[in-house]
Amino acid sequence: MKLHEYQGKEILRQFGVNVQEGRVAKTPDEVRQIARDYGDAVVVKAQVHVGGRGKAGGVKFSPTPDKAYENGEKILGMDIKGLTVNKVLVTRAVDIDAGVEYYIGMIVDRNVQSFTLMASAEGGVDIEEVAAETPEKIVHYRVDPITGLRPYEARAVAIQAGFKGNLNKIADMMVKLSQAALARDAVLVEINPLFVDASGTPLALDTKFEIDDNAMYRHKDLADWREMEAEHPLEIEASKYGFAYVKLDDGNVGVLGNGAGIVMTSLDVVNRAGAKPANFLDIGGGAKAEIVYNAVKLVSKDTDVKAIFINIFGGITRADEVAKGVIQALKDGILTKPVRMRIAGTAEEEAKALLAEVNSPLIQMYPNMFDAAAEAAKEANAASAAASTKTVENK
Amino acid sequence: MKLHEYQGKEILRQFGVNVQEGRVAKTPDEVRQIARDYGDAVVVKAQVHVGGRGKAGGVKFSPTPDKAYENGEKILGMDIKGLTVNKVLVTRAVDIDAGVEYYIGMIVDRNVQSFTLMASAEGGVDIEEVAAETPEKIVHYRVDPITGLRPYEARAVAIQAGFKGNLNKIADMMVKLSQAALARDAVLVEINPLFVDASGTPLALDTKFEIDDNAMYRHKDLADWREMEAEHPLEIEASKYGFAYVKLDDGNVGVLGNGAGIVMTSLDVVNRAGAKPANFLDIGGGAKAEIVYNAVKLVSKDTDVKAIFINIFGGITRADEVAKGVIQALKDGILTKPVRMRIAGTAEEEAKALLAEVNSPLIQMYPNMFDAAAEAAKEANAASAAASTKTVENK
Amino acid sequence: MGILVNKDSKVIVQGMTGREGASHSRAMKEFGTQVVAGVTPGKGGMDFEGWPIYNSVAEAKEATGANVSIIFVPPAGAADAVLEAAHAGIPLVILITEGVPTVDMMRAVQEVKMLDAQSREHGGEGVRLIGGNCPGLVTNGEAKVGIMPNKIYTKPGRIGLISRSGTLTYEAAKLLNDAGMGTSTTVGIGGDPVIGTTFADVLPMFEADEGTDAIVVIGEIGGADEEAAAEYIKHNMKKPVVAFISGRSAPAGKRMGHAGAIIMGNVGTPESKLAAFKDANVPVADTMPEIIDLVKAALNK
Amino acid sequence: MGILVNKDSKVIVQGMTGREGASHSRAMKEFGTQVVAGVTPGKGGMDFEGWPIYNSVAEAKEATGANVSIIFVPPAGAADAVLEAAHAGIPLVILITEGVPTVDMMRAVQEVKMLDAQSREHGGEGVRLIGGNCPGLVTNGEAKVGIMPNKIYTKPGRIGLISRSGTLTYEAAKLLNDAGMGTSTTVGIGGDPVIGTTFADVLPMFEADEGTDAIVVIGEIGGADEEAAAEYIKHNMKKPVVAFISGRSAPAGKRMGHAGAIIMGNVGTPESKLAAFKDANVPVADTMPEIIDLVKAALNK
Repeated sequence: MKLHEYQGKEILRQFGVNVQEGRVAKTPDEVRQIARDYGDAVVVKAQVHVGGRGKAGGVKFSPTPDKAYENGEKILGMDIKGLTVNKVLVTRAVDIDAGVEYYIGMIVDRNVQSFTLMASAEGGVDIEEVAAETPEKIVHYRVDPITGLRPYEARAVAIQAGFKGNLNKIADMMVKLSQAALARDAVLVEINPLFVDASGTPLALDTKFEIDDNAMYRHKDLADWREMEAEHPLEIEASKYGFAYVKLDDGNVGVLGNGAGIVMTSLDVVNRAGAKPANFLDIGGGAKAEIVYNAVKLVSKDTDVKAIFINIFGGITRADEVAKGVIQALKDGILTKPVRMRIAGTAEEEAKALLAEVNSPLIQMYPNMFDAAAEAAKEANAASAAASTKTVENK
Repeated sequence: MKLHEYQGKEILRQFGVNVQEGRVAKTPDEVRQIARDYGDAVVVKAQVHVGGRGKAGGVKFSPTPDKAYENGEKILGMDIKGLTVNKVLVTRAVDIDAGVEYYIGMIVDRNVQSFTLMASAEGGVDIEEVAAETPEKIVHYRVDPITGLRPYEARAVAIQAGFKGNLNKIADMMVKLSQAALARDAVLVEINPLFVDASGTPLALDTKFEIDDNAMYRHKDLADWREMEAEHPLEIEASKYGFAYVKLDDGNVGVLGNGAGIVMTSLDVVNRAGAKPANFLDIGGGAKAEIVYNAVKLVSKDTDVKAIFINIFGGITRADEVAKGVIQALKDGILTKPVRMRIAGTAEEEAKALLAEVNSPLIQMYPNMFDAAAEAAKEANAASAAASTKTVENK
Repeated sequence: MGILVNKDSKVIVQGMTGREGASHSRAMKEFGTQVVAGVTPGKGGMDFEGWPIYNSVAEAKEATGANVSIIFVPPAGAADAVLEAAHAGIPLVILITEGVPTVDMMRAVQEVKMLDAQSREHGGEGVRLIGGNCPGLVTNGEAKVGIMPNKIYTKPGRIGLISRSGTLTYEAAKLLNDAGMGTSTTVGIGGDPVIGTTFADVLPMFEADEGTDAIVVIGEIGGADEEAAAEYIKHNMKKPVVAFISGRSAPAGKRMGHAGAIIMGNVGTPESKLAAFKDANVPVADTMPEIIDLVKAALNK
Repeated sequence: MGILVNKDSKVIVQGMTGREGASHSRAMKEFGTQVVAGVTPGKGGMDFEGWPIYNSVAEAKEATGANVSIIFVPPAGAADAVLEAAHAGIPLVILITEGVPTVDMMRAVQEVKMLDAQSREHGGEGVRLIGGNCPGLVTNGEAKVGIMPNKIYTKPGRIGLISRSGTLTYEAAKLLNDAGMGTSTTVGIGGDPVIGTTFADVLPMFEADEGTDAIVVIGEIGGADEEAAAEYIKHNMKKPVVAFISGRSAPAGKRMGHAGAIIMGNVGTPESKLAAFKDANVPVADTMPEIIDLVKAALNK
């Protein structure tokens, strides 16, 4: 679960991190009021779950309350990469030139089977860029997941990263970042920029915080923070069904299967067949007809989807249950796009018999995944071409 | 720092322990109101920092609100071992016969250099008695101080202790007890009785919780909980000066020295000389005149004290500073009881010179601790005898 | 032959009385695995379909001499179950549970490795954790300690199989079966970001196994396990290895069901994995069926 | 001769630039100890009265080859300072700081013991922590790494001294000095409930030291360290040992300044300690001066 900047800051504050003061606003009037309360220049920052909001115009310096109002008006309601901005964070502006900007972060790192602490004196910019262009400027340090980061380790990392300022205070912030990451089951938590002022005191100006979905059961106090409106509507629906679902850009083939590996491979196969997958959808193991029905319903709602590729290797999952779910969707009028399936394994013959009974051109079964994917790709591409012709005609 | 039952329960509740509901009252009216709110039989329990409050009449079952009022009236203001009861905890009464009473506790155990978890099916009674009479009925288990107690360990201990009921829930309570002990720097934390009802669910009916004074700096939220009125007034004053001070019962010689070991030995020496020490007072290392002055002032206030034995082996502590402090107390009229001292080490000669100048029979210096202690004991015992004669005469 | 489990393995099931635990205990028994007991805290003393249930792993091990444990405990208790088994001295622990918090796995994996080192230093056989979020492992015709469908693992074969994905493991096993080769042992290492056993841990066992002629590695995007495997193969393996990588068309930064399958920056890209395998002279199949051709070609060299 | 520290010990001071650290650094230097550097995070690069200051123990060790560290860091950072020194590979770490939270000490002591075991298993010299809340240690005429008054430790002697109490250590050393015997090495192990080194850890070193003829153990009420020492002596020591126990008249349940000096139930009573020493044939002095008579008697046997 991704947290908004203001939420991540709230958690870090609970762990004692010195965080830049700020308040959330939902209207330009509220933005102005906060700016007046602070009696100082402020920054108005869009709260959306996408990167690059700054470049998209979602972060604006506001020297006066009226300017803050104006910027609030611009940013609230704005569309950033398909997501509407409903909230902004208004923070006191900081004179960046009066200090330095660093980067610190903790990330789950499978290569060290723990968290890796990252620290760089190149803060304030996209750390991915630093990683790509000057990786030597990022210090990596494995954090012991049982003890957490200790102050002496933090000091060593800060020194190695070339941080200037109050060494003990900066190290203390790193220790608290580690405590927050471990206690709150972070997948990723970053402070960037970590601003160190002229007196050497560190201050967290911006944060990223993402929590392990597997651990949400022990963070019930944060469940309210999942803000549905800020995620893709189909992803919200999928999360209700408990599906692992990812919407993919520019796709035209809906993909579903039983197991993350088989679905990933299905995406590859669709690509190879010359079409583009529109989503990743794992229905899990041992799915009954109803789950398949819901999965088909979900994928069908996606207007990008022109055909559906279902890829099942049944162990626990029974092929006839899959067939039943698809057929029910057809009968209920939910399924209007061609489905091309490969269902191997348990009860394969029963599935075939059920489909033969229905005998609809919309549902076709193939002996292997390549044929099924190729047919789905063909159908989808034909439909896409037709649609784009139509669009041209309508112009 | 010892916590009251209601405070210890509050902490355990924060860690998710299922604790018997209760509210604190300071007046009989409040007691009645709570009993009415619960609409059930209640128990009224004195909140004082001494053991054996039950035997002293500080815990009373109250079947009706009026009876609760009556019991509140009896207990509030009551004197238990020299401490006045200012608060009671009013809890719903539990039908003990409908379940079983166990004991669990975590204690700092220097022999295993960690916490030891103790568990016994013999709960509800004084665990010290169980330890003395049937030690085999207490299971001891070393808890790893880095990882804390894990559920599988807790289950093994519960099984070994012969606990009946919901094994997972009881183990979970033990795990949470361990988490509370580690996170809140307990020296000792007990749940006794740990009541397990007919459904197998555990409930903490009473607790003891004591926090490491050395760790209080990281539990500032609990600092308000230190309730001065519930401790010996001289101990409260000593804590303001930062002295390690313990008031001892039935003593007549005030004892002070520089270092815990030397003061402990001084107590032994006073005992050996036939008198009884009235206190333990460690002025610490490197004490200046002012600290000695305050220590003398504190010990002089104790009406039990008939003479004072000062035992200093000066390394960092300068003998002349000690002499100055004592002399100043004499000059200010604070010192009215004979002081018999041994001050060895740094600046011993200067101290002698200063005392010679003052030349008061109240202050005498001796070359070794035995002579000084013997003189202090003689003075104290003579004064005690005179006082008791006076008491007899006055009757 | 094969690795890790065989006819003599004595298996206990942690969480046997739960829904998943029960059904897979039956399936393992059907396969021929020596399932000797179950562990469900609070149900000790119960008889479950002929199996004795114990309150703890220690008791179950003491009573049955078990040397393998498979865990079906729900996510919140899964890491504790691993530690219980490891501390009780079970040398092989298989965690099937999906959805275990990553922090729990980090801690459990670190502690298991410490116990493993301690055990070995004192002459013991060590402790190995496989998984979590894995289908377990199976040595064809000998023992299955996992959740894979029984029928594709009945015939003994001579190809070792290691996979991060459950369904692709079945897919690959079936392909090898249908091609008349079959598998020796199949090890599903699991798709989570932090797991007990990696490709590079399993490869030396297959290298040493007389019942295995070649090894198939089914990797996926994310992490650097495939790169580490390639590095190991390059320097240590004599037997042929064939690889497959799923998720090659997945966009960066998106988590594809498997929490481990995510490309972060330049780490975990298909390009990096392809390059590593190429460097180690490991042919990589473009499609699953191509695996068969590559294995055949490798064996005929 | 003597144990643990000598003329060749190279000592760094963690917290040198603080008030206590500074004054005791000077006193140690006066004594003749090779104090080579100080560590104060954030003050690296500074010159402090001729000593170089480093930001970390690792840097200080690298630059000076130090093999002993003495810690004067305030309580909140003291356990971290211990771990820093231990992880940097300093084989002897002395924690003077008083008032360290017990939970911090439990964790630090456990981790130091683990590092010690690891180091020894890999052929290293191990890691030893002495203290906290201790006066340190001193080998007469060679090196003092502690806070005891210099002048009573100048003349080399042949009596080993181990004590839980600071002031009684000085008292005993002075008595031995005045009696013309003097001490070889004095080790203040500290009065806290959880400490790095106990009597039973130090005794074998004195047993092996050619410069020590007899050992004086200054114990106190609370805990079972004296009992453990007696057990060790009974089975392993050939050199005579004389004991003293302070706090024999203290009431149960009261903490006498030293957090470790508390009698809980039947544990830590003077009776138990006296019985243990009796069983080990260790004479116990009733008063401090009596120690001298007992040592003389033991040496003349």
